[in-house]
Amino acid sequence: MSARVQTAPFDLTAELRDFGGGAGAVVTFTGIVRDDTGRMVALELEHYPGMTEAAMSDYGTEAARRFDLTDWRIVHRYGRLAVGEQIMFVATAARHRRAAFDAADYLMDWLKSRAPFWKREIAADGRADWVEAKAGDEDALRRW
Amino acid sequence: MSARVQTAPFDLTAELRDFGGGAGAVVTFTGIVRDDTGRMVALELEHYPGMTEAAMSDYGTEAARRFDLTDWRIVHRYGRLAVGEQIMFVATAARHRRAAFDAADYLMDWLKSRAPFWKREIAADGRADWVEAKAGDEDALRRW
Amino acid sequence: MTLEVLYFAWLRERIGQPRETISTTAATVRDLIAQLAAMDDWHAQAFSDMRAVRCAVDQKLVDLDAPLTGAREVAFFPPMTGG
Amino acid sequence: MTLEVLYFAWLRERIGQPRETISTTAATVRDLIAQLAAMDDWHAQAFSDMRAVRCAVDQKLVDLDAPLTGAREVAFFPPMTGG
Repeated sequence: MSARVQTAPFDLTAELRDFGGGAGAVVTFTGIVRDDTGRMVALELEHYPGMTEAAMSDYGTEAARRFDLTDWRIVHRYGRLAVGEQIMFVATAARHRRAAFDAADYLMDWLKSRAPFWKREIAADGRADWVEAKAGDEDALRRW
Repeated sequence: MSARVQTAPFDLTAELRDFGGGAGAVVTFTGIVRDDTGRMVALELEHYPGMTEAAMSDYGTEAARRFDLTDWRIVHRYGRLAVGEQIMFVATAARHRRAAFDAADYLMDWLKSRAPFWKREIAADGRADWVEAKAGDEDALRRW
Repeated sequence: MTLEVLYFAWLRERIGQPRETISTTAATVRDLIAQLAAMDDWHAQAFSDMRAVRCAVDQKLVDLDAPLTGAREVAFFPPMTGG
Repeated sequence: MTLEVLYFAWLRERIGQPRETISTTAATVRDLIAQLAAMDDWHAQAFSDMRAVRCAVDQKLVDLDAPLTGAREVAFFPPMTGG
């Protein structure tokens, strides 16, 4: 049960070693930097040191309570991340698969619009544009 | 885009190397042998060679079409698997996380009640009992 | 026609073998089951509760009323419990 | 009271610095914003569209009407875009 913020890449096998706490079902979500425009070369992520870890930890604890998780983990990177690199990772473990799926889905919705990260798209010519939040991100929270 | 049946364990990092096809979102599900009774030491899985691979491949292809996946993978083990060992693995990749989550969830529902596997619980004293299908497994398919 | 008939899980155990070759004039899966169940006590017992029996014809899941036209391989097994 | 005020993302860029120490008698976040926006054009511009501003007091997300009683650190930033 842990939340981490880091610049380094992560490795799924290493993250899932000793993960689960006797669960029958483990769900992971990995976010990867995607270029939708054909011009982007990287994302640059800024975060709020101190608050980031606390917020991710709060959402993890709440998901564990709500979905009766046996384990959970959140890893979120910051700094410059090239197209194709991993951005973040959520893992949830529960006795039954429905709870593990729902908890990962729930955590993603919360992280998307409540964890203090901000993304800038870096184009090949060096131009940098802040990514705007989507209206749908906020709506997604109302599902829970 | 592949489905495999095997006795050997699998490694998530290796499975996800070169996986995704440019997706932004990758979801995995890993099923692990769980002992609910306190007496079980292993599961023994039997399958229908030939049909198993074809059925898993059909469900993967249907999920790809339905959820616009950029990649998918199914790995299912058979033979004797001790408590704590991995049983199976599903990975889905899509541009958006909702599609990746839904596709993994869909594939699990189909595999649970339509892939030709049968499980036996092996107790410490050597006794072996066939696991009965749950009514809920069949109901789950009606969600889609 | 001649069919390869396969059994899995507890159907295989009750019948005592994983496969057998059957000569039949059965038009549907249900007809074939009637013929098999009449062969001996083991077969009769394996097919005694049809709610617990699933069938695949040439490796595709089918209903018990499915025709056997052109079939080569028919498999019987309990509800699946993978995943 | 004296507050550490932090800025992130484009609010930081518009204001031109990541943090500053502010003496204030503001009772709520909204009062503090009014004081900051009156400081100069950069601050005024950063706070010109309040729909685009989010706030955390002592690292907890709060509404703009939240009180500042006992607060030490107040952060302003645009809607978050993690994940």
